[in-house]
Amino acid sequence: MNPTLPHTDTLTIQLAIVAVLLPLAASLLNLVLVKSQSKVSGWLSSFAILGSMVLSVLVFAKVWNQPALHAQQLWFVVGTMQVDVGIWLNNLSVLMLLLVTAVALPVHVYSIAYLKGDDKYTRYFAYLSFFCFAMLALVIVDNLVLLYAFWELVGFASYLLIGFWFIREKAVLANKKAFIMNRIGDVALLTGILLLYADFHTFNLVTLFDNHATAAFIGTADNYWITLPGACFLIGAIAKSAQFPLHTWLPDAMEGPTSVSALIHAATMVAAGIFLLARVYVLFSPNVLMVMTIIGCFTAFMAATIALTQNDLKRILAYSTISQLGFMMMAMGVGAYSSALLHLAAHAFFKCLLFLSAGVIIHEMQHLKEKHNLDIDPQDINNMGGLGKYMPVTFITCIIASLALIGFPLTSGCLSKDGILVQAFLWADNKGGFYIIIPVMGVLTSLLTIFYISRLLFKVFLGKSRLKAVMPAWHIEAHDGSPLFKIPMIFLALCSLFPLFSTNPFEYEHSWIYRGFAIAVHTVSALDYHTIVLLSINVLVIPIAYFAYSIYVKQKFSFKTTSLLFKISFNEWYIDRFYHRIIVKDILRIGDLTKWLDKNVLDGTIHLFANTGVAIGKLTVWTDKYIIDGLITMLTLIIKQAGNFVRGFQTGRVQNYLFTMLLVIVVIYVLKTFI
Amino acid sequence: MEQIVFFVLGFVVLASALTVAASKNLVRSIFMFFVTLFALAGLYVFALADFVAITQVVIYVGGVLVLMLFAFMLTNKEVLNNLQQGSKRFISLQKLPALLVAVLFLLILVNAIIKAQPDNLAWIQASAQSGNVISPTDNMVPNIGISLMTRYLLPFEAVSIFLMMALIGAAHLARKEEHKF
Amino acid sequence: MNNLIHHIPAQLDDILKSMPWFVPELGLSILFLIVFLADLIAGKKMAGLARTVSIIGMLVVLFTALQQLPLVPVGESHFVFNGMLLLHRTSVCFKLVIDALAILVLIYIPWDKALRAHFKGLGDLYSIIIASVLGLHLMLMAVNLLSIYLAVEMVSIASYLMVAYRSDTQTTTEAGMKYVLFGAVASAIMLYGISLLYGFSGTLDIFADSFIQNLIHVSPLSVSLALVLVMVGIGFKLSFVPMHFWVPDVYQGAATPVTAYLSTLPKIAGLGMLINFLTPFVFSTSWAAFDFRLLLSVVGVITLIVGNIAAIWQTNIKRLLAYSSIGHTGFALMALVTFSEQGISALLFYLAVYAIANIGALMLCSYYVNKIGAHTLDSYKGVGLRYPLPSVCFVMILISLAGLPVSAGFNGKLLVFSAVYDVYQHSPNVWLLALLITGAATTVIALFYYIKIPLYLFLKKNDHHADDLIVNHKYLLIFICVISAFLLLTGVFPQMLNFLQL
Amino acid sequence: MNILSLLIFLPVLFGALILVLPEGLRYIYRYITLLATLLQLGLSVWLYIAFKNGAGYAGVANEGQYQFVEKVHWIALNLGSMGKMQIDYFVGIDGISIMLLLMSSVVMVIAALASWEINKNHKGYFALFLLLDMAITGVFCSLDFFLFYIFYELMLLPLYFLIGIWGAARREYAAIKFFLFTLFGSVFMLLVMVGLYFSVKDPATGAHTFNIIQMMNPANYDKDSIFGFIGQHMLLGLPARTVGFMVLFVAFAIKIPVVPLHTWLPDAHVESPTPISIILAGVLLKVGGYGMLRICFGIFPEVATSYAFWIGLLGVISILYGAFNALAQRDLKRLIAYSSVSHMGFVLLGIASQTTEGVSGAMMQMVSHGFLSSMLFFLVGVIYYRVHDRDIYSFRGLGTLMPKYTVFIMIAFFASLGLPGFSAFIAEAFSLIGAFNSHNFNGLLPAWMGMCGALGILLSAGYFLWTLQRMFFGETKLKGGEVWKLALVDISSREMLVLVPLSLLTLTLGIMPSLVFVKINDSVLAFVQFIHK
Amino acid sequence: MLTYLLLIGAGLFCIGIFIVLSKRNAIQVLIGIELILNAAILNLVAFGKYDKLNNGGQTFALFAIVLAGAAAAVALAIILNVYKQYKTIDPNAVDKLKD
Repeated sequence: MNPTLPHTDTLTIQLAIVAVLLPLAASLLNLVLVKSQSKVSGWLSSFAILGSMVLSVLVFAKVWNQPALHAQQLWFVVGTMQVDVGIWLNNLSVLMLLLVTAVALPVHVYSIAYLKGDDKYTRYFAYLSFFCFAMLALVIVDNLVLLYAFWELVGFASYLLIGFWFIREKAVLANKKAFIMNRIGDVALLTGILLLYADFHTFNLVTLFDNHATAAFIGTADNYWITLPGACFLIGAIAKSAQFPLHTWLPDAMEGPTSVSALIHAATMVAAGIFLLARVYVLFSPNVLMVMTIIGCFTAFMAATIALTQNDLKRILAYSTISQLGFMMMAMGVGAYSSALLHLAAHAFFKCLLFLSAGVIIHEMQHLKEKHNLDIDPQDINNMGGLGKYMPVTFITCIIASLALIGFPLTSGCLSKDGILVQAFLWADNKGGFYIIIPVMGVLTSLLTIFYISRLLFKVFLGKSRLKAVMPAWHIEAHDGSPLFKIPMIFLALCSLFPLFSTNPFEYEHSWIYRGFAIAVHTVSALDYHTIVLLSINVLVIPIAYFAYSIYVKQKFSFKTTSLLFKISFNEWYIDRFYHRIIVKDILRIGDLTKWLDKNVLDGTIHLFANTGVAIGKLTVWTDKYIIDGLITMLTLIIKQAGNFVRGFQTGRVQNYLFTMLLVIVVIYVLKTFI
Repeated sequence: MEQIVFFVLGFVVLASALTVAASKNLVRSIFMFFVTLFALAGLYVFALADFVAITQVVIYVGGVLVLMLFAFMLTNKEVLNNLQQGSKRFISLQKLPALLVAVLFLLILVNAIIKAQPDNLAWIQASAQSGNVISPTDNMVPNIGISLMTRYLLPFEAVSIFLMMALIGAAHLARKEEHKF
Repeated sequence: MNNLIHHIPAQLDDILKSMPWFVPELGLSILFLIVFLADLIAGKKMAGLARTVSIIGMLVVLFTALQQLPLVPVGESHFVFNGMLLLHRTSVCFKLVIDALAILVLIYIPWDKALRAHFKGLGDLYSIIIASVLGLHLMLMAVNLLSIYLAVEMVSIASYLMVAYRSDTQTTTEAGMKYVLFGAVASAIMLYGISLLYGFSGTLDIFADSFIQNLIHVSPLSVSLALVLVMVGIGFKLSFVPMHFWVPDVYQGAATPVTAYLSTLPKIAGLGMLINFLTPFVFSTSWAAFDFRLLLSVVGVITLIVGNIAAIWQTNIKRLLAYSSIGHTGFALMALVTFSEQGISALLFYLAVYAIANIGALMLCSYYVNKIGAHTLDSYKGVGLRYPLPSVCFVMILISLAGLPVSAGFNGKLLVFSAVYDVYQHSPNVWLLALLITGAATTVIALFYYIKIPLYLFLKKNDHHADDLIVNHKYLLIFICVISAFLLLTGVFPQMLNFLQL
Repeated sequence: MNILSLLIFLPVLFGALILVLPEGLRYIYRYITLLATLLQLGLSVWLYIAFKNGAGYAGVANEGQYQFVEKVHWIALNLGSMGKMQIDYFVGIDGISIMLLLMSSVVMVIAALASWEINKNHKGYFALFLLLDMAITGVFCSLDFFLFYIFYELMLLPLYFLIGIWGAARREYAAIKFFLFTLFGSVFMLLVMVGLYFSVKDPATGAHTFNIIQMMNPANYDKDSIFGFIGQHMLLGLPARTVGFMVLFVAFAIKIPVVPLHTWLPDAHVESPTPISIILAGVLLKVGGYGMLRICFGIFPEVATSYAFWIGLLGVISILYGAFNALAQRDLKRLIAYSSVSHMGFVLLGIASQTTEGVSGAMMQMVSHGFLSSMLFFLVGVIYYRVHDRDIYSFRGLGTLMPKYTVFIMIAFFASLGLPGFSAFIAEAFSLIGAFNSHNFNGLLPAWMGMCGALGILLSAGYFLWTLQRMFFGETKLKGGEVWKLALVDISSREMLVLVPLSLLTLTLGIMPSLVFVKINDSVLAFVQFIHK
Repeated sequence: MLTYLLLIGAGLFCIGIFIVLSKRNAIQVLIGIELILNAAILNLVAFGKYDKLNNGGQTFALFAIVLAGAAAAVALAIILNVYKQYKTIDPNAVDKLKD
């Protein structure tokens, strides 16, 4: 430890370290000591993460809006270069610390019930704790090597957890895909880190980015050598945060347990990309930022359109996640640094909640499926419907989360999303002209978000059970499940509401998270009409979309729940036609198109790359076998044939020998004397 | 006169040797070889080496040739006759390579000998001047005798062991002995 | 005649004075007679007598040869017998090697089953060997065209006799005929060359000043021809390309101990003689008509290549070793063309080690033939696991032949390379470099076939084993082990052979 | 007796013991071998602990700074007019050798433990094994070129037999190929070695010398000598020093192996019995890397610098080519063999960068790959020993059948593909840092080489994960059906004994790389400084 | 005269070579060899005329004759044995030993 730090700071740092190490300890204990399938493991991990959370709160309280804390210790020396291990606690890292533990805790608790009876129960918690360790470490480390290390380790944990049910072929394919696509980003990130090292001869984030000299250097340095690492970091983030074009692993990753999706593939790991961008934000040159904006914006839009037509519950949520991450990235790109982080935090809670709800639903559906021996996909929303009355808690929490996702006032999403859109408009204003398309697309995406999440809600919770239509004799017996399901969901639902983030439910500028970062980067004053415009968009669009959607699923409507809205759907005919023909159909077509693109072109391209790799592999094998080895064989063959030629003189006839000998002698003599 | 005899002898040597080469019949070639050796002995005499000439006659004609005849007789005649059926002509396709080499050698040798100008070699000139040349009147036998006992004593003695060894060996090879077991 | 007489006392005096320098050869002559007589008198009853006598006698000869070492310090040389012979350090060292190897061969002879089965007995063979050793001694010291020819013939005739010694089998007689015809042609051609040399120089004494001086004045074309023809004869003894054709056939056909003799002793002596023969040409500053270094380098390169690549195809072990010995000749030529003191001593080291290894390898051939009648690689299949000790020795010997560490052969190779390098460093000559590279490259090729033997011995599996012929070969095996151990030891501590250094 | 000499010759003593023991005791040969390797390991560990750090012990080009030195006159051959050829028995270690020495001791223990599967000709096997052990140890300790060469060559023959007798179906072909390939390199090395001998003079004695350290000092070169700096000789149209470098480079490149000289490796690795695969991959390849550092770069630094680009390029090609090849293999052992080619490419890349980071990375990679490839080959051996099949397509869902085994294979795979926390990550990262840094530091390698190297990391993930997915996950389905199911029991305690320490080692080195770096650092610094002098 | 002797020798030599290469009978081959030897002896004798003091040529010629005789004897003995084994003395028919 750095001895010059005051005692309290040392303590804070130690607390942070303990917070990080607790899950690791739990993980190791689970792996090594705890008997497999023992109940202990779940509680062990949960308590570990609880401890982490408590410590995180303490650390947070110490550090938030205080000067950053930094401590390091020599790790090893290579040549003249010292590589340190250290932690760097600033607003960003403590926020993430808190966020990760806060999201992880409910997921842990939830998992205790969710994974009950699985034959690899202990293993699951070991992995989960390991993930938490890696994630927590990722957010507090102070140097790029360690950052990279934990960056990969979270990916590794994700790999383990996606393929948790490794007997399922799809799960295994998915985890391979996830790891390899993440690796693409990792390699880019590594390259970026190494390029930075080549420029600055240090890995230390503090030296690199918390230092005005560096910033000055970056300003003056040869642009190329700064842009390039920046771009590399961006690619790393794109892969981790599942942005176009490296996003296809995330939907597939849903093969893992739902609780894992909730924690890793919704709340934390995928957000690590955004976190990375935030950590090295100084590095990005305007060009890179522009790319970031475009990619984020496009991904948000694209994923939203895809989500429109998915039938798999978790896939919809996965695309939703991609879309929201796109938002964050776009925010980063347009300079809405703090809003991006705000959205990150808010999104973590409500998306986690959505997944947990989905988990409960799937759990119940699976239960039904097994009980009645049905041949259905428990994740297909077409098989659901009307579950709301059996699962009230799930229903309500889900609605809250959905509203947050939409950005409905009084939820956290409202704060963060508005912030992003407003700043995007401002950014476009500054840039002028054509750039307006970015915020417009953002708004459009928001509308689509409303569309698909409504669809999800309605299809799952409202209307009649479609299963009942198939088998009328069947009696639905779904319920919310154990309190271990309910408590985490309620906790998360509460966290999805505005009070956690701001006292003012409409002004994102008042959010403490926003304030915590606003000074750090840009101060954007947004006191103009944008707020109003955006708010009105949000408020207005909800009924319209809801309307459109209710018509879309008209036949399965139950009057009880829609009676209020029934009057408003007065003009359903024209609007229905209108929407259905012009908007719904087209949008759906776009959705289909993007889905198709996603499936065939993008995934196809990736497969193509993979296949090309294998093809090149085959080619090299061929080269190896026939060309390189062939050359060797040919050489031996030549030698052998030469030997055979020489042997040809050995006829066994002495006169032939003599003849050859004399001839050679004559030739030698002639050559010798006459040439 | 002397010249004529010399050339006649030379011609006989070459002609008989050629006959040896051309002849299919082993017996004939052995006899023509006999002629060659005799003619050569004559040439030795012309080169003032009478003792060598005598030795030639004694050892070659008396020894080697007789040996060859014996060998010839010991080997089955019929087989040999069969061999002779092969080709009758002196120049046949099979012999072409041999002829080629022989002619090549001839060209080279003649060229080399003429280039060397043997009659004008420095040491021969010097010998001629210093009288270190054997004249027809010299009796070379004692000379050879002295040489053998002094200057060439070592080869002389060594040859005795050599001959002894050859004798042992040849006798071993030629002797017939029943299998002891 | 008269003008000769007053030379007589001086010459006789010289002969008498020569005697002390000539002790080993005198010993050999006497030994020859003793062996011959012993065999003649008691050979019928005591089959081993001639061998015992000749071995003891050779030991004595070896001892006398050792006595010559202090007699002839480095750099000193003595003309013996009126300039017929020249005794110097190199020849003494060569003689030592040859005597030692001859003893080895003598010991080895009756251990070969095929040879022992010869119904005419082996007594004559010992006499012939002793006489040939005398010839070899003479070859090493000969500096007069007459003594050169005589010595070569002596060794040749002895070799013919030895090859054809077993007169009752097809292979030996065939080998003998091929050898004798080939050899006779070669020696006849050599004699013709010698006659031309004599004619062009006017003297038989190659160390005489007049020899070179006269040759210089003759057309280089003619002298070259004479020298080329002489080289034919020497080349026959060394078996370098293109005088190598007889080697595989004869080595394969002859009885294995005879092959052991042929592949080593005459070759070593031939090289020793070649050194003597080349000395006047190489060290004469005015000699430019014929570049021996060029010729021998080219021949060396070709020999290395031909010998080694032809061996790849062989399946008969003796034939394989025959080709490998051709390759070794090429390597020996590499050492020779340095024409430096160091090169010669490297050559000697190399030859000694090669010869021992080669004899060892052939002993093993005998061993396997005796034991299981294995002549070909194919019949060696899986033998290594049944006879681990001899097979391991075989591997050790082959390592040495191939020149891999740790073995004496490697040190030999290292010395040769060093010698060539040193010369190259002072006078870069592209042919030396070519020799070096070929030497190295052919080592790899050589391994191609050397490795086949262990391959068959150990790696290949054979299900139906040939039956053991119950013959006690303890001594042969012991000897093989000793040879292997020697090769290994001199591999680790090559200074054990330092006395061979000039 | 010097501890290094003890270390070198200890195995031979035990080997001799095995040779004299009667065949009836053949089942204790393996214990004797294990004991020998364990003793050796003990000695190595002691060496590691006693090894002194600090700039004063850097070694490399400074003879006085080597540790545990033993130098005695060994061979003195009379060369007539050229004086004596003096060859010393000269052993000693510096930072470059110590870690490799330790690593090879560990690998030998592993290999000895893996030798339990040997079921024929025990005596020969273990004797050859120990002989090989000696040669390997000797190579890492020798400071006299001649001695080095002897040990270097001495490795070949035991390996030939070990592959050829105890190998798999195509063992003969593999053995011969291996033998001829490596010999091809070393024979020409012999020529250069002799040339160096005649070019270098020991300033103390004034005689020519084989001393590698003296060969590193330009001042010791004779004027007008072949490899001298002044009065450049030309060989085959190139400067002699360039030719010398190239010859040595090829010799060691074959060993490393570098594409396109690698084709012996897949064959040899695949056909060898498991312990020999372990030794081949674990130690033998490092001999190439070590030779490259100590001899090739050490003696011809200026040539190495001027050809750094091409060397780096070869490294990159090896990385990618090996990885692509691995991608298309279906024989598990072949896959690992090609992955070795790829991973050893990092060594070459790191060395070529001639930066401290790169060289350290290369050293680390050698150590790390030593452990990892041993582990991988051992793991393959486990399966092969049970069902005599290694085809990836023959297995499916082994994860349920052999859970412990799967854990270890995952550790090995992930460690190999450079997962942080394992040694390979540090190693590859630093090799790459070297490659990137070289651009700024000495301008030898362009940055794209580093990027291509990084691509290799990606590819390695591809083939390892594919294998995992294909073989270990999913429903259990085996080519051999129920018979195999019975045969494929989970790993035994002996196997655990091998795998646990290896896993821990690679993990430890990943977390505490200073265990390696602290020992090699001074030497690497000195080395880089020396090269750029 | 010397030149002529040498030329005759050369002719003999070539004829000898021809015989050696072309004859299908070992004894005839032997004759060819003897011709070559005689060519050499002729040379020696011819040059020996100018070497009275050392008398090298003639002495050498004597030795050569003796050695040739011995060689011929040995060769014939071997050829006889070949005949016993192969029932032929055609050198080309005796080719069991070959590659």
